[in-house]
Amino acid sequence: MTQSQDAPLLEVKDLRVEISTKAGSFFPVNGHSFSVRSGETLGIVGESGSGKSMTAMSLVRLLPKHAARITQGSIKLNGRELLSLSEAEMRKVRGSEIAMILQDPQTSLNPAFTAGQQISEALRLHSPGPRSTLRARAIDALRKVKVAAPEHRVDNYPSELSGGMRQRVVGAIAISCEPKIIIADEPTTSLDVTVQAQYLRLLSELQQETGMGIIFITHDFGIVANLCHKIVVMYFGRIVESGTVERIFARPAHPYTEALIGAVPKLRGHKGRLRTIEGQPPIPTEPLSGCPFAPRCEKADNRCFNELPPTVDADGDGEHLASCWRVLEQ
Amino acid sequence: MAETSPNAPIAPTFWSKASDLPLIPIGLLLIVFIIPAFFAQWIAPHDPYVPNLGARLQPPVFFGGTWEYALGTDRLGRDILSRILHGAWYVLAVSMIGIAVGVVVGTTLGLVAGYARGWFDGLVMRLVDISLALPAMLLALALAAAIGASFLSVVVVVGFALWAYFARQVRAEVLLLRNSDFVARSQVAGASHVRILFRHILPNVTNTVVVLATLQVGIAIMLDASLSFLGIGIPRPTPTWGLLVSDGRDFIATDWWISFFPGLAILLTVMSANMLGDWLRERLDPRQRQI
Amino acid sequence: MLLYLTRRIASSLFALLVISVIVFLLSHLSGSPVDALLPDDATQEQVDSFIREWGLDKPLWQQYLTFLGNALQGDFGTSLKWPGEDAMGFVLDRMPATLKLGGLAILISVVIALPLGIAAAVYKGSPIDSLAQVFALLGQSMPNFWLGIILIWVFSVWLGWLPTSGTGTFAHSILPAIAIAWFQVSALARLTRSSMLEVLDAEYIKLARVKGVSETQVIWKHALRNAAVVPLTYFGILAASILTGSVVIETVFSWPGMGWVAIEAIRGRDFPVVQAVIIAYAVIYMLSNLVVDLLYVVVDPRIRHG
Amino acid sequence: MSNTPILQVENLSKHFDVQTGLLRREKKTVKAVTGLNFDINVGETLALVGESGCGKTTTTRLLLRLQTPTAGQVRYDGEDIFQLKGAALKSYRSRVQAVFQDPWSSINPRVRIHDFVSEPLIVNEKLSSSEVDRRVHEALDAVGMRPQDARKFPHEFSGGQRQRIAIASAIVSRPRLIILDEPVSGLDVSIRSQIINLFKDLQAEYGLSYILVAHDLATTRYLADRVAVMYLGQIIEQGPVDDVFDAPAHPYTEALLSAALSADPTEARTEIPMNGEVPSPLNPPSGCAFHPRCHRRLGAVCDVKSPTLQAYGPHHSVSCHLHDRQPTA
Amino acid sequence: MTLSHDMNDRGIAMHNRISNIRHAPKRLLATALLAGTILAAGGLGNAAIAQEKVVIAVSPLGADSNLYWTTTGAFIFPSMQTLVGNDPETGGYDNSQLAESWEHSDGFKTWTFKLHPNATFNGDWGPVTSADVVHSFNLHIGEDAKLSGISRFREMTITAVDDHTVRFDLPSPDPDFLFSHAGRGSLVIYSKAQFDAEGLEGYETAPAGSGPFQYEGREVGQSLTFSTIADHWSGVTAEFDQIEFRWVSEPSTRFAMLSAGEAHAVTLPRDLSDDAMEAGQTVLSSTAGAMQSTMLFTGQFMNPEAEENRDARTYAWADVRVREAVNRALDRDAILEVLYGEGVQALPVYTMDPRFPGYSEEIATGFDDAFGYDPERAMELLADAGYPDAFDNAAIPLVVTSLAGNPEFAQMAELVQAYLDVVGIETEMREQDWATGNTAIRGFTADFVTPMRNAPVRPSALGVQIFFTKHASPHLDVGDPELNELGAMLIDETDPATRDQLLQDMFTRIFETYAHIPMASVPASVAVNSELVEGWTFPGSTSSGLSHYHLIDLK
Repeated sequence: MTQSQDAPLLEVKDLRVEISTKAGSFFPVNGHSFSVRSGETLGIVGESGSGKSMTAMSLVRLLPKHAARITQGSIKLNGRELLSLSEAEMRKVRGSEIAMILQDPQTSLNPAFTAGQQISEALRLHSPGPRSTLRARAIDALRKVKVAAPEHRVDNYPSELSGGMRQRVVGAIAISCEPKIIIADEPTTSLDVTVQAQYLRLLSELQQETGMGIIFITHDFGIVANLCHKIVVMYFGRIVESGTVERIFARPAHPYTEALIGAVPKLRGHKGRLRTIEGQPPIPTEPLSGCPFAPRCEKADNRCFNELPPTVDADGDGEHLASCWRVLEQ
Repeated sequence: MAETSPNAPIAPTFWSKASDLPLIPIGLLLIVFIIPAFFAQWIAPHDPYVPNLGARLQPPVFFGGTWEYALGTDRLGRDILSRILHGAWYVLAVSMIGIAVGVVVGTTLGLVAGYARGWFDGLVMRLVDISLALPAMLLALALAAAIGASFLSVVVVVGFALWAYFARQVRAEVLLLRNSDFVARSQVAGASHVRILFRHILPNVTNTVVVLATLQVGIAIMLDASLSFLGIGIPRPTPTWGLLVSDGRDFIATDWWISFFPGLAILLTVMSANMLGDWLRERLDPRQRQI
Repeated sequence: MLLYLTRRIASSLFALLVISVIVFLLSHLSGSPVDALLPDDATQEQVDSFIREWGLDKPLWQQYLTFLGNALQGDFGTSLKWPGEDAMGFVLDRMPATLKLGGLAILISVVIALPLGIAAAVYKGSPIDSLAQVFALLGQSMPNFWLGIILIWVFSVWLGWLPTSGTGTFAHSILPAIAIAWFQVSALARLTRSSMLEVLDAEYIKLARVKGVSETQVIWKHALRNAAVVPLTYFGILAASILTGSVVIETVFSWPGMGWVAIEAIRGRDFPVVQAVIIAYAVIYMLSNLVVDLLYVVVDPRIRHG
Repeated sequence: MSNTPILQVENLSKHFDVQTGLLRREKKTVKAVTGLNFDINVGETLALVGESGCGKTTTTRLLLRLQTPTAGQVRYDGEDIFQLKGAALKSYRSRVQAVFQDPWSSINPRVRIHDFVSEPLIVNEKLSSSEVDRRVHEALDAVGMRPQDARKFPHEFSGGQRQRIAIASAIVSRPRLIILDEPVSGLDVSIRSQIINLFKDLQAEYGLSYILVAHDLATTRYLADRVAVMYLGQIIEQGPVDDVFDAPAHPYTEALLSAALSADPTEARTEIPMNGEVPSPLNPPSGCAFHPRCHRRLGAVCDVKSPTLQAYGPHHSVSCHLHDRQPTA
Repeated sequence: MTLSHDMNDRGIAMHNRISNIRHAPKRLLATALLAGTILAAGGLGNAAIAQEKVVIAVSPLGADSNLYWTTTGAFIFPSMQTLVGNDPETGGYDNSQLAESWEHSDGFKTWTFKLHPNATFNGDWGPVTSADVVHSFNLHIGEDAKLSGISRFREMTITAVDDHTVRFDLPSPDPDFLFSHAGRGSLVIYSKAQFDAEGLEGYETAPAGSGPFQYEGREVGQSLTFSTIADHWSGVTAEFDQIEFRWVSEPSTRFAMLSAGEAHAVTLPRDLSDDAMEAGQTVLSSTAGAMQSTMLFTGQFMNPEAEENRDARTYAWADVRVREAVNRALDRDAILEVLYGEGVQALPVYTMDPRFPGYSEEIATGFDDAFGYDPERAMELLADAGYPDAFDNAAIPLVVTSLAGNPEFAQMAELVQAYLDVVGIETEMREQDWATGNTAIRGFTADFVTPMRNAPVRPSALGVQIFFTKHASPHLDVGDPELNELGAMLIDETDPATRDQLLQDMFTRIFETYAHIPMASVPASVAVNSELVEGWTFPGSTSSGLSHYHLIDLK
């Protein structure tokens, strides 16, 4: 794991996204702060509805129109504030500086265009060139993501490709413009384990080659443990814990993180009863005081129900933050 | 992982449901269509059939007429308002029975065709093609010429014109449903084909059918109007809206109110039914795409 | 692909066969052509020879087989109402007028409906959307003959821009085409809107935006290509509706096309022409559906390679 | 664990005819599954693992009698299930149940929970309505749902709750065998552990047998007693789960296990690279189906000769030329 | 007779053989290219019409052909002529057409016509001679003839006495023979020379006629055009260059054409005529009554012994009291005002006309007393007859024939229904096209009351036989033995005074037995654009009501 020590590539501070619905408004992204350095992989972990994907989309400023908007915070890419860019400027950033790999390879490729057309479209937008060059570069990109016989595949329609192949094409689109950051939103969920392993290895290799930063959004602790350098754990729109992978797996500070890790079946070792987290996450639009995890927390006391816990430095070195009253007490 | 499943509408609370009700179309439908259909004989100010030759071609109130004939009178001095109110019942009957015929025939055939597949499916789809290939208007003309125009012939034509749409749509849905996990689960449980069709698949196509039926109200009323235009609608003196518009069409430029107000009634009803259909569609089945 | 096409054609032929039975039976359900075509003071000899001449004395199935055999050779008999005219030839002669009108109506529908539906989908919930919806609903709730007459009065009589009726110049076809198209515009616009909305929700649209594709390109290139499949499905029905619409509108505008023939023939009990015209309508419908099937393949590579 | 098999699968095959080519003239056969042999004992869990397209799903559909096999038998209490009729079939239907992957699509959204859960009873057994109510409540109780939930509709529940309801419906007829088709892969981590625990509890309480189809190996390890690894429609390795996971005999199993990511950053992982993707079942490779991707390929024998399943250890068998000459222990 | 054609007569026949068929495939292909082709087809047309072309828009007619004898005979091209003409002012017969003079034998069985010696066919087909008349006669009785009144032609023989004299020999006396030459289903004279040179195809392409106009061409289903002949043999010349007939079925479209100045003259329903006048257009009426209108009871209801239609005795109108009540219940003045407006005259007996023999002043003056609006009297009569309880079929079906395009029939039925309802007579509307009605009448199963027109007004002797006795039309008679007896006597009677008396007796019988529901005698009317047309005199002597086009007086 190479980890560069220079200034963060991407720095997010106190980011907040508001969603307005008829039933009321709420914050799926609520005061996020995190950073990614080049060559670094940040994992954003959380269960359904925790706001992971919303975080990803807010980074490229592609939230659903009308319904959602960024209300506060700052997103700096290489020191440039993304939130103050015009839409046209932002469009130049997308694809070329920040790329994205979406969840479902079945649906994230346009069925009406060939793989090559879809790759070269991104290329043309950010570094135009003649058609033949674009094609050659598209084939190059496919070769980079280890697609066999790229000069044939380039003319295939998505329907003619297997799931793993499609996800590679999506990857090729993402890396084609050599972005600084790739946001990968659960890119392997629908893939077989073997294909998943190949794909993740590919991402790591590409990262080592280019030094790009990766933000990996997932609910799979296996991926987090194997791929990421740092983790952000989300619960109900908030970051409840963040830090390096080693620390969090070794000494989870937040009861939620701890329970989650305990709930994952392991490949080796003791096969006892798995830990469970009883109850359901709160309803977003209903008023809430205190820690949102309190109703499901085994260790919650009165204060947890009434006051929102502050974010505290769990290990005292600024590398491991958690938002829990119990951490403060320790 | 599916963060939200398309099959899972968020359980609406009572108030979100109520405030969401499309009050305008429902209100319009009630005022223009439903209430007149059932209560015309009490609320209509005049007899819709009896000519009053002394009051021919009275303009509507505010256009030189009086409140006595608020929407004016026709060539025989009959009150337009009363005729519209009384006509509502027939329009309701034709569209409802016609659509019911279409729904029953179309849904049954679509259901069985989609579930059984094979030759029966092929046959039904060919019938659908045939039905769509025969312009309803021509069929109506031929039918009317053959057996005479009557309430029955209009209903038959409306039903014939509509069933294929239901059959097509229902079949398409059934094709998806029959491969769904819950149908597989019922098969595992040992449910018979009949049980699977009627307990499991049918309830899941009712949304589609309801939405489609609402949207077909417009087509049914339009068809009725066109048949009246060709002189093969429900026979006189029944004041169906189609007949009223059709009868007044010669006077659009001069005594415009004769056809304008029945036309407006058609417009408001069809529009409301469509709006209601749209609302139901968004409500019941966001994925359905049908005209 | 070839097989697919062969099968489509075979099933269309089967459909036509059934239609021919329906058409044949309908003609024979109605009043005798004797009463429509012979003078009222015709003698019994005249009636008898007429019946012999038209084969009305043979059993029904024999009449049908004769009818079918002749029909297959394009021979639907001689028109009773337009004496001396070959029934199918007469209908075919009127077909270009109807196709011309229908083609223009389709063109108008598409040119208006697609942008309208797309705009409504892209700006969902905005005033443009509401406007498009109201426009669409208006079209679906106005009897087309009513609309036709209003168009005549407004554009021909009051404004004096266009001729009221008849054929001749391109100007003659504008009003009837609009009257036919209006309903289709609304249906097509609504369909485009809903299909577009669905496509705009798709992941690949998200991906296109993430790539930095401009919104215009996202809509016109990525979304429309896929959204077009659904309105395309509708084209078969569109063709049928336009044919149906032409029956009424051709009457209003005195447009001597197939619709006009159909009505005149049915009123005149001109069975050979009635049969020919219905079959001709059905063939046009089947052909347009076949064209749609082919268009599918162009639009949707999944079918081309599937 | 008793040794009486409740289900014996013998030489089970299912082939589909597919038409391909320009005019669909060419007929090809997809061998979805070929020559499967396995037993399930009372109270035991057998897992079928493998990549998509390996034939897991076809196998379950055959066992559930949703499809008929091309060859082979499935014996339940000694009788071939494909010959069952009438009461015997009803009995099989109520004794063998299933839980599917997607809790959203496996419950009919238009049916009340009570009607959904009780269906296996209604169609197979003649019970009074009060008896049905009692059994439904019992089943709901067993999966941790409340009796009053029976009156509700599916959309009122979360994914985890729906899966519990699906399980309730599977156990309501007091089955002996439940086929679990990816029963937890659609669930969140915290819910997944609840359901895994629930399966174990139910098995302990009712002595159920499970056939588990899963692609998540860690889950398999927690739930299964024995595991059968499938590749292109065939079982290539079978044995007790711990034996197979600790010491895989087949190179494919080895590669599969190495690809699985453990949720432990400290654990060392050596990934065995596999070449390419699963071949199309329309054109399966000659010889050993796995040979084009195999990292331990011996040579020509793998390309030409298909290996057969043979004993490798106690209750452990494998189909690979690597172990051809090994004596049976 | 003619249930069918009279009902359908508002327009003019047409037909086209022009070689469209040959070009069809090519045109089909072209139009398949849709948009491009259409856009290329031409720029915006000019809505204004050339002053020298007169456009007349009327509703389309039944059969449509250049071959007059293959049609029902509703429209004679202005390029064609018959033997006898009508006086534009009075409607009486005159020698404005091909016959200069005529005479008949005492017994009305031999009629001799002398042709105008200078009459010639247009387009250099030579003079009109008796050979042309014989030739045309033979065409008119041919196999393909569908002409109304054809059976009369078939029974007679024709002889060319000399080049300009023809003689018709009739099997029975026909005092009204001139109607066969200047009315419905007349003998229209075609050129034998053209036939010899070009055959039927020549007629189909451009039939040569002898009228003041020359055939120019047609668009099938759309229009028919003629050009004016500058030096016509008869000396009449229209003041315009061309005349075009346009077939437009929607009255409102015709009204729009008139208002937009696209048409000089259009036929309109009565209400639209009023509107047209309000809008400043002019409505011209025919100088004589063009049409009689009535409602007829069907079935042989006046003969309780009738074998043909035994059901007729159970119809409510088999009771004379019911028939009188029906007539008494109607306020004719009000109804006719609505249906026909100005110029309408009371009609005591359908088919009786002051212009023809049999007219009875006595009946005319007694009409109000016997048929006047008197609902009380109607109700008394009904009570007396025990209506409705004493009747198995109390409800009277009223036929509406919207399909045939007779707008006033629907209104007539609606008004009649409303008035009958007031006195308690049950009715039901029956939407039925004329072919169905005809089939029922022909099959002796007719059981309805149907509106009917007599246009052009036939000679009384002809009309009364068609509509009331079994002699001219064996199906539509009322089944009255006395009427049938009188009718039989009329056939062979040649003495004018006796004929007049017989007819009067028949009309009296019809009148006294309330055998039908007479409505009105109505002039034909046409709305003309007041900025384009000054006037037009026409007698209303043809089926369509319009004729004498050369008399159209432009501004």
